[in-house]
Amino acid sequence: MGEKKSFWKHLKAWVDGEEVILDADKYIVSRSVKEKKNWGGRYSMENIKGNKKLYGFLSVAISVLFIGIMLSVVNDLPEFGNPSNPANNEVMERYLESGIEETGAINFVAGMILDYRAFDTFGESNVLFLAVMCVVLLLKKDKNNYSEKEEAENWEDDYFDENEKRPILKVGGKLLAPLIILYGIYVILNGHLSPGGGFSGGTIIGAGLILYASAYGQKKMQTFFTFRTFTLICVACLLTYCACKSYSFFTGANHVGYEIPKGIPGNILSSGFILPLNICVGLIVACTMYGFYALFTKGDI
Amino acid sequence: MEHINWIHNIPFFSIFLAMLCGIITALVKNGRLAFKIHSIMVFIIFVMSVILLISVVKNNEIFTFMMGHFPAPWGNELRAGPLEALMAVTFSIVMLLTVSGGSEFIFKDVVPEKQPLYFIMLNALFGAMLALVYTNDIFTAYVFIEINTIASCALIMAKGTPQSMVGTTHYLVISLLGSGLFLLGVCILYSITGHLLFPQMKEAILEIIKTEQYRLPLLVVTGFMFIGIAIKSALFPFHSMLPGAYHSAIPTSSGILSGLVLKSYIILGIKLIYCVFSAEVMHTLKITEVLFVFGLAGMVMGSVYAMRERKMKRMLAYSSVAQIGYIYMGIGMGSRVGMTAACFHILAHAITKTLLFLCCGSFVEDSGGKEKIYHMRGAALRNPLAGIGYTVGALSMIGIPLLAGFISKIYFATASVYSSGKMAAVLIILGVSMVLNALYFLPSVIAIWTPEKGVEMKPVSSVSPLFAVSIVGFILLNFVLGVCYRPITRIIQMSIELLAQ
Amino acid sequence: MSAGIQIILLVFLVACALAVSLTKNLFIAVIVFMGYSSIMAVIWLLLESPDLAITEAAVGAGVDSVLFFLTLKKVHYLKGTREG
Amino acid sequence: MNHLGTNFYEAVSVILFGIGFMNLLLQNNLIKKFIGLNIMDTAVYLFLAAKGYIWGRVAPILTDGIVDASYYVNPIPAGLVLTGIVVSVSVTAFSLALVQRLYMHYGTLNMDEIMKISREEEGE
Repeated sequence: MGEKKSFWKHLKAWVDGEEVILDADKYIVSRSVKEKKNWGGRYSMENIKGNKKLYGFLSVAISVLFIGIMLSVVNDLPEFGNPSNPANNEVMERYLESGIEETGAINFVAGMILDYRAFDTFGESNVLFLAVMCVVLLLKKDKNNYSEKEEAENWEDDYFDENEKRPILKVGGKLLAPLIILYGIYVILNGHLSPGGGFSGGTIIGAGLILYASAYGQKKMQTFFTFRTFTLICVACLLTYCACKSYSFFTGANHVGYEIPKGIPGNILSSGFILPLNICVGLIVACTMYGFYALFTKGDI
Repeated sequence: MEHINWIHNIPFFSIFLAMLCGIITALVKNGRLAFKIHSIMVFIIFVMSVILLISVVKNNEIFTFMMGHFPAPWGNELRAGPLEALMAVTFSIVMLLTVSGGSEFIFKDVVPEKQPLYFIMLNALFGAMLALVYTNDIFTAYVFIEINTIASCALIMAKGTPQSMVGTTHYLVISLLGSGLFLLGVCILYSITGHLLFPQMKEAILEIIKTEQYRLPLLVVTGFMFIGIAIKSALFPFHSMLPGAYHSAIPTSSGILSGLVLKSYIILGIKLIYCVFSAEVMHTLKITEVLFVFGLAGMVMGSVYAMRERKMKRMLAYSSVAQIGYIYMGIGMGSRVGMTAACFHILAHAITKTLLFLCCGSFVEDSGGKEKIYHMRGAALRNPLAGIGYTVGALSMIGIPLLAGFISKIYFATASVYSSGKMAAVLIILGVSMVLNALYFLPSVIAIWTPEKGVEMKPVSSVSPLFAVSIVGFILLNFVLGVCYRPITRIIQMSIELLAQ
Repeated sequence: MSAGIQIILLVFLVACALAVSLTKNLFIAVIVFMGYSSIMAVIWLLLESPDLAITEAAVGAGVDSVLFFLTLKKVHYLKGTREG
Repeated sequence: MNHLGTNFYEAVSVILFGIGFMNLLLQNNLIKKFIGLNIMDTAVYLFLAAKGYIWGRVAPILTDGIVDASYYVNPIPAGLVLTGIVVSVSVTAFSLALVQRLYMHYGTLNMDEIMKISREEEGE
């Protein structure tokens, strides 16, 4: 009888516009309690998660099942290192055989990612840019993201940066950072000739900057690298990238315009747009990596 | 310089324009200026997409656009046909209306110095969605899926409250799982076909089906890719990220995420079905059946979850789960009629759900940040325009004639006749889910129109003109889709014929 | 390249991954993950893709671990900095 | 067809993917969750890079002026993995920033506790 009555109440409240009329608050409480009994136990994900053992067992089972399926797939896949695999087809042949002629890059990977499939790489550098902007959105100080304690800690860190001796770190930083940055520049500039390229070189430069900043404190970095320079460099590089690639996409698709001179393969000034694009990517990546570091430590660049 | 076909350049221009605006916005310091740049950009893209749509429909063609100097198997490619153009038009118009209608929420909820960053994310998200719609290359699709993920997470957390951080973390982890599976699928697919572009892959896959050599890997790959896409588009068992994220985000973000971002993944899935795996292969591998079953489950369970919810935004999020279930059911029917219904429902849901989220956001704002339906009694009397918008949206979701939702349901019912063996299931579930939809939408509609006892409801005097324009625009769009649906369905049918060739 | 070295490296890789999963200490987990990345770089060198090796060495073992350590410091996990 | 013995790189990468996946599901600690995610990503990259290798060939950089496709390994997987690594480092940075923000407000790294506190704060 009680159940029927509650059902009637339910119906009546629904006709009246749910919890609008009558003892609304009490109704909500009673309804939620009742529903928990009926539904919660079995269907809600939270409850499965609450049941530690069941959840653990399920996830292990899923993973093991996954590994099993994948191993049987691997068993059926083309053989490792076999030259007659489907992946080694005319696409790869063209990249390797006409690559030098068509892109001017001796490093075929660089030629491939910055010329044949440059749209992907454009997306990739945008991912980096967006990621650093997200980190700015998250960690840059504002009224939602401020705590006294953290401020005090940051002040303490600054104090140590200025007054602590740290001879090994400082001397090491002074000696190593320029070398690391120089090596990074080498890797970027030789991206089309040797392994590496914009991304790896940029990361190396970023690592050098991080070393310098951690040895001498961020105050010193800020004398030549502020948030404004950071955004300016990123935006300028991305715009250059965007312009170069728009030009080559547009002219390529419509069969118009002038060819970019490819130069003599093997020279440092060769291979059309690849060198400037590598430099752009390298600068973006270097700024991004340092930007991550600065935002992670101080919440500001 | 003799002959440039400017119309064929439109997909490329739209993607690059959106990305370019995203980059330039980083230099802007003022949120309002960023908003203007964004709106102008979206409007230009809207005009271009309309031109593209008219042109491709008139010529009845699908064309590919070479990105760079190298033809198909070597370079990247874009591809545009009626479906892509129609989706681009829809995306741009919904984006335009949502952002202009929700601009007040952005300016109110996001910290002023970070507003330009929000618009960077919006621009990039828009560019990435267009790229997902137009792409003809599976790895490009992966890269832009990642851009989509990062930008949508940024949109969720832009509010800066702890709840939104929790929602973002949940969303991020589950989306990354989805893109990981998608990437694994891409890798295996590359190793058995040796190509990355859709048309070449399709040939290789037909070859595989003929020779039976890599049949198991092909089955598993298809499974992984569609599980990945299903996770990304929140098909039923993977929906757990939606409610928390949508609940804690700004209404504008919730509307865009639910109305457009989820749809962009589904459109990628549709393109994969037709351009890579081909409908027959999907049928022989029984993937469509699996999608069909999960779609049905999603339709019912999403509605059941929505009924239990007492907070309006979470209810709308669960309702999205149910509507995604409808779309997957249409895809899973495996017939072109079903696909037409699914595509039409994508449009209908995009314009309806964004409208609902915007109105809901405005109710929450009017009632002082309280979110339970119970607190919103009489909210529509305070803000009649939003009330009318919410009512129209809810009725469209339930499937009242003259509105967009009704047409898509009719199409689903018609499609079920053509797919043997699924008719009974579709019709029963469709009926049940319509009743469930009514059961959770009607109480909220009644609640917002019933004043609280003893409290006098005065209309809020200041409704911002942009908000009014966007709500009216959405309502009109709803009626347009509900009344003059013929040309649109004809375009969809045509595009599916073209895609399936 | 000899298959022996490769197999040893791969076994090491799996061991590192398991160690990351099983250890309770976050600091050790990050250090082991750094080792995992370095081994991955060596493996890529053996697979004749030096571009990947140089990138992974710079990113996985370099910047990624710096970011992880900074996060650990921010969440007051590292001993000797601040008690959490 | 039985290639499990020769495809040991792929087999290992699949196992690593499984381990990463398990970490993602089972670990409650956010940092370890994201390490698991990274392991998952690198496992996929290992898989892809292994697919590009061909026995007895050299890295795809012009050596001794030999222009012949049967002298170098496949450059495509290397290019794709390069893109992938960039994506994964961006995602890692983003997720770690999120972890910091979460810690600042909730004072813990345990996802379950965070969910519990946030639900209490919402007033359920």
